Amino acid sequence: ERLTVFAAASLKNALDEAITAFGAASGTEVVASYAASSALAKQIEAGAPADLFISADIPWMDYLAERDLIEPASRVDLLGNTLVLVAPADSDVAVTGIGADTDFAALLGDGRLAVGQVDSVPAGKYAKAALEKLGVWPAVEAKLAQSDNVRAALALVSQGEAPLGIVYGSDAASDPKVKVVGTFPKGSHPPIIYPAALVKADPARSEAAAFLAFLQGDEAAAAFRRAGFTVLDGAAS
Amino acid sequence: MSLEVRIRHRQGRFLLDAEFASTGGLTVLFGRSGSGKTTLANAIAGLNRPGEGVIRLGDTVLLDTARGVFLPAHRRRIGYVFQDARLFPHLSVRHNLVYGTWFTRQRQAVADLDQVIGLLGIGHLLDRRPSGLSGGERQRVAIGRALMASPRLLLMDEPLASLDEARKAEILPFIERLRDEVGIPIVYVSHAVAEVARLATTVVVLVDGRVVRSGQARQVMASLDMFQGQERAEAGALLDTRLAGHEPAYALSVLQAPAGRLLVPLLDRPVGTPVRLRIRARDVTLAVRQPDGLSAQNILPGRITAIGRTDGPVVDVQLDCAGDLLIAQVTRRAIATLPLEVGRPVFAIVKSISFADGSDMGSSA
Amino acid sequence: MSLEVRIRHRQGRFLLDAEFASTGGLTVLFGRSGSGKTTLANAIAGLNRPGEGVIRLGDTVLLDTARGVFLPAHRRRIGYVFQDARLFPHLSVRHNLVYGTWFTRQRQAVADLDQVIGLLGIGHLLDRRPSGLSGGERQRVAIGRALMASPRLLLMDEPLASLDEARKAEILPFIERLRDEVGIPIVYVSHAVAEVARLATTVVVLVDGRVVRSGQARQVMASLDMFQGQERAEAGALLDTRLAGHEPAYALSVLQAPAGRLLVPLLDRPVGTPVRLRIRARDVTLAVRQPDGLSAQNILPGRITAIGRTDGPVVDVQLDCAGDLLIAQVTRRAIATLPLEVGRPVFAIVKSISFADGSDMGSSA
Amino acid sequence: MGAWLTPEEWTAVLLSLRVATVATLWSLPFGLLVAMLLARGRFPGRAFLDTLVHLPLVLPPVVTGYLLLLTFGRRAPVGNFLAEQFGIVFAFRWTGAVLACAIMAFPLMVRAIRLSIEAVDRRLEQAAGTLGAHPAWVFLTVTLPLILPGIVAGMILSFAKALGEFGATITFVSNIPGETQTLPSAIYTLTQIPDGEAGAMRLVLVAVAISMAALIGSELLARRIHHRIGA
Amino acid sequence: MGAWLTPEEWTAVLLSLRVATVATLWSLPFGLLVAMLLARGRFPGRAFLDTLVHLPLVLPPVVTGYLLLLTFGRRAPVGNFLAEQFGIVFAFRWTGAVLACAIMAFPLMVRAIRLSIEAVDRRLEQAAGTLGAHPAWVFLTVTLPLILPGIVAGMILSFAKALGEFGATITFVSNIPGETQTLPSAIYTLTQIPDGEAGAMRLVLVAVAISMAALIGSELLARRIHHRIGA
Ligand SMILES: Nc1ncnc2c1ncn2[C@@H]1O[C@H](COP(=O)(O)OP(=O)(O)OP(=O)(O)O)[C@@H](O)[C@H]1O
Ligand SMILES: Nc1ncnc2c1ncn2[C@@H]1O[C@H](COP(=O)(O)OP(=O)(O)OP(=O)(O)O)[C@@H](O)[C@H]1O
Ligand SMILES: [Mg+2]
Ligand SMILES: [Mg+2]
Repeated sequence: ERLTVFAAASLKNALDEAITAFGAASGTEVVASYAASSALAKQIEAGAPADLFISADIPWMDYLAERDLIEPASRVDLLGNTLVLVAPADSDVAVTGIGADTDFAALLGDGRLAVGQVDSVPAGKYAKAALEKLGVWPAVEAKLAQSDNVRAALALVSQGEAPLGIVYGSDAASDPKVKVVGTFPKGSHPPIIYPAALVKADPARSEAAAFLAFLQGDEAAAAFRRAGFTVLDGAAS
Repeated sequence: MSLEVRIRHRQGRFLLDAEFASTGGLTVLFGRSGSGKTTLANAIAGLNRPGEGVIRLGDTVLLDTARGVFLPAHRRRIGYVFQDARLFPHLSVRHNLVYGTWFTRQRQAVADLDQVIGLLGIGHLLDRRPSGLSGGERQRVAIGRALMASPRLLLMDEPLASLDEARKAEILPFIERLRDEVGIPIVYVSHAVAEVARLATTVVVLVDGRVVRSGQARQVMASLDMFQGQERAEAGALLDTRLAGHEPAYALSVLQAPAGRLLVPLLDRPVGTPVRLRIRARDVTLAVRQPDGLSAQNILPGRITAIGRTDGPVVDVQLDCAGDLLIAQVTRRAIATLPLEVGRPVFAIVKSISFADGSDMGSSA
Repeated sequence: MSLEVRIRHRQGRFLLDAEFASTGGLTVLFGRSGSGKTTLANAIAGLNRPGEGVIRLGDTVLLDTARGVFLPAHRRRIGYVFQDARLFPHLSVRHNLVYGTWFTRQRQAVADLDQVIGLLGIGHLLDRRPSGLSGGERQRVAIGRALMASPRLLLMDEPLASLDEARKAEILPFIERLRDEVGIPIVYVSHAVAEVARLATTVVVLVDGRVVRSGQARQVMASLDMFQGQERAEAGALLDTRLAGHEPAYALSVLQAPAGRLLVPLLDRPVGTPVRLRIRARDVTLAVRQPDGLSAQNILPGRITAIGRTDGPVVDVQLDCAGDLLIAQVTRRAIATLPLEVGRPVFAIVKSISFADGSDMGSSA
Repeated sequence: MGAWLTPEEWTAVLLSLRVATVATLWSLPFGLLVAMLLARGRFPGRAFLDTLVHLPLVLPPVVTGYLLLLTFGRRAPVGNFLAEQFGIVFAFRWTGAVLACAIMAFPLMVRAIRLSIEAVDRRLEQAAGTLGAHPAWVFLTVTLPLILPGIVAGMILSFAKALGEFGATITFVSNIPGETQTLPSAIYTLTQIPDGEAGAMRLVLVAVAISMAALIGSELLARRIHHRIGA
Repeated sequence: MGAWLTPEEWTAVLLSLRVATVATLWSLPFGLLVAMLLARGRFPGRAFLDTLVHLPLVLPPVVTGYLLLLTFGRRAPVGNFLAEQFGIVFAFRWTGAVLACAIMAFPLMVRAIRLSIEAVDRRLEQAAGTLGAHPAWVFLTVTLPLILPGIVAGMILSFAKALGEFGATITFVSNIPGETQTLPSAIYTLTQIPDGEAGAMRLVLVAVAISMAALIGSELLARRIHHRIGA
């Protein structure tokens, strides 16, 4: 009997690796359905046959928790990520540490700042929070270019459409056409967290719990780190 | 089977207000372009729905607006040869032909496929598509298609207009056989007076959507004022005769009419068969003395009963030849110089006779 | 303007292999259904592209496959009245009519709109769409459309087939005027021998895609073997006469031919005008003695020059009347009993005469 | 191609083909019916039906997907009814992908067929009627053959759309490999991860190849039909 | 409606209308040309052109959006050329949204027009030729009027699709209120936040109303054309 994991699309590379390893170790077949966290959450609400849900942000996990669709006890903050400012690889933009004194408006010139949608896409929400925290939101709000996912925002930068973009560290690391010009300080935005939880099922499946535990283990952690995520304290313990 | 039509139908600015009855046989709808012939045919076929009226075929009511009866086209079993052939472009000629047989319950076909194909000369076209046919070929296939559906009534809208004389001459006898032997009533739209005269049992004359004259063909045709203008030359009388004998040496047959004996090209029918003739006014010459030494040997004695309108060069003269009414077309000059008067005995020299059945226009003696 | 055609064109299994020349006037393409008349007309119009051959109109080369010349249809200025009217469904009758005028450079129109509308009797249809026209109305609009484009050559594919006699009689003289006065050469496809005889300058007879006979109308028409079967009755001779005088009292005119004087319905033309007549074989009766007391007063003396095939009831007899060749159709019985022999002097009694120009079939004396 | 694609991708390709084919075939009769109603029918609610049919075009696919989830989901009234009464389950099955694709492609199919129906010469149908053919037979023997070009066009549009659809599909039935992960879902997933471009491009080429094959096939078919109709 | 929508949503609605209208009008001549080529042309590369036209249907919109970015982006060859030579810039402009919508809707428009072209009775064009009309005039005076129903169908499909398109648009030119944030982007955004349904539904109703109006308008137009053609 196979397990079905609903996971945010950005986790695909690392999670696929972990699934292969878990399959080899336990003999349990796991399939992953990758999509936007919002879609996955609503599908679970509609009775999707998911055993485990890994969201790209907290609100959608909360959404299911409020509706009593996950096992509260199983919920963990599995992964974290960094938020970085990127520029095209050939850009001569230089920033020495992002802080309240960073003049985004000047850096952008008449260009735009590529971000995920600040209302809906997690990376966009973090970016907005960070920019507000740094007090530059009013200056850049009109210069945003919001995309429906963080990869699209990254593409705008790597294609040179936008001189700067705010994306996850995990995305920026792998794209040779962009360079990271700065990392947002940890305190500038809510912690970037990928929570995971077992979906309520009757009867509960022990393999699902086993897999969730495996994801918190060292082998999985290595895979997540290779993909640029930070493995949170709750894991590997 | 009788056909009874009494309808009013509005179509754009055109109003069809037609009433006629036919007791079977072949009813010709005759009238100028735009007079409403096709519209009337469509009403009979059920392709338009007159606002008001009754159409009855035998004892089937096809339409009765007062009682709210409207039999849909597909249940009328009326074969329709359209003015434009309307072949099914996606079907081969063969399938066009047999299309109607797919839907007729009873298997007593009016004509079998081989017969129709042979008659219409379309054997070599069977596997073609309509788009690869000539105009006349298309029309022939359309005739075959209507026949193959074993209709109870056949509507033919100028079916022969695009055919050559030879082909017409082959098809006309077949239509006559349908009318006489199979007994299918036929409604036939035509401009050609020759066809009308030859085929018609009943003639319905339409002018601007109204029936101005209808009735027995011989009555309508013999009326002096029916044909106006150029059509007058085609006017003529119908004679019912009986086959009296043959002269095989000259390939002639002898017909006996009340008016007298007439020689016509050999008819391959038994002695005693009734034969209907049409004698066109323009083919009758009058002589005031018994003629002699003429190649024309059909000469009927008679007496002038009426002389038509006398303006213009040509005048219609009606003769009574022992009860048969003939019409002769002569010049006004001849009336004055011979002279011709009502009551005067004359000889009608008949140059050409058309058969109202049998092969076409035979020139006789 | 002369027209010269020499083409080979394959179309499915049908091969058109036609060659003819005409020196202008009206060329009739004559042949049975499927013989290739429309295909030939299409080649002249540029709607198909023959694999091989030459078509020349005046000194314009329309096609010359050897030299790779193919003038596209829109540059040929050939007005085409199609067998199926092919009106533009999205344009009103008026716009259909004037369509061609939008593209003709020179403004010397062949006919003006009012004239065409009046002639064709389509004035009340101008604001209609073609879908609301009757079959004959459509064909009339199609004729008008072709005329309005001021063509250098007019192709007419059975243009009158769907028209009534009266309408035909109105349109034919107009076509003749185009031919004679405006000088537009016309290629005219027809099944109707009467039309052929009346209109043709040149006749081209097609059988199975091949030209079996072509040439001057009077020669082709007078040949005894041209018309087979039913068409024979329509055969006849053409006479060139001159208007010699009028007899207004009887509404007659007198024509002088080498063969003698002929009375015909009054012609509204000056004395001296040349008039062409057609005398159909079936309208000629022979007498071995001078006839007398006949309503028919056109009697021409002559001498028998040939007697046609003698199987069947009817025989064609050719006469020489002072140089004019006439044909009479008589029974074999008359040949034997009168008797008629080559060389015998006879009198030709002419019942009806068709005018090859002027109003249609006039019955004379 | 086998070596060129991972087994999972290979599965997605096959699934996509199956989904697109089944969606096209299943929606055909409904498409015909609705096209016929819209082309010929005069009934109240016609404008409403027309709008309804076009909605999947006008709405973001995600919205259509949600609406499907709300209607045909496991816990939704219609979905529940179908499952209980007929054992038809769409939710998170490949059949759901079929439904989503069929609905997304429906306006395209209906339009193409409807356009053809409106171009049919009704006088030919009348002629068939006079030959004794009941309207149903007229439809089968005359109308249907004459609108075949439109049907083929509608099917190819529908097939292509079904092949490319993922917004509604992924929202409605998620992206479960072997069950609901179609080719475009797989492509989409690859676009969402670092280093996914190469893989995405590979799959894009597969999609292009499939659609090219389908188009060439449909052209050949159309040409044969055209030839048969003799137009 | 003004009170019912936030000013930003109102802007998105107006922008959507503008983008859909402009995209439809601009793509019309190209759609006509391509439909004509595909329906009538016999040239090498025809299958390739056909596939190319259909690609936006087959590929996930996101991919089309990327491809647009790679072609018409500021640094991309075509985009660069257009910007330098003609000053046409798509990046982050509503013109980019127009381009994306036009391309996404292009296969629909082409198919509808092509279907109509294939249904034209070419003998009417021949007749026009014999009346002296140059092929270009034949096209304008005969072919074009006869294919009007197909053009209307193509335009309405294109308009509807443009109204609903956002996947390619947002990827190509992102989501800038007042510039590139169209109605579907707005709807999509609302579906991505928990409890956004109510807002999304409100906008969905707006989209439905617009498309219904467009459809009814096109029906009236089509009926008039039909009447004029007299079919
Ligand atoms: N598209 C085509 N493909 C193949 N054969 C054709 C095609 N069109 C016509 N034909 C054949 O070519 C021959 C000549 O056709 P055409 O139309 O020229 O005849 P027609 O003399 O005009 O006859 P009609 O008087 O019946 O109109 C016919 O045998 C016809 O079947
Ligand atoms: N759809 C229509 N709408 C309006 N008027 C029409 C329509 N169809 C025909 N008419 C008109 O009705 C009249 C009768 O048409 P109909 O087709 O019955 O004539 P017809 O006698 O068959 O003529 P033809 O011998 O020319 O075929 C004509 O004046 C025609 O213009
Ligand atoms: Mg008619
Ligand atoms: Mg022909």
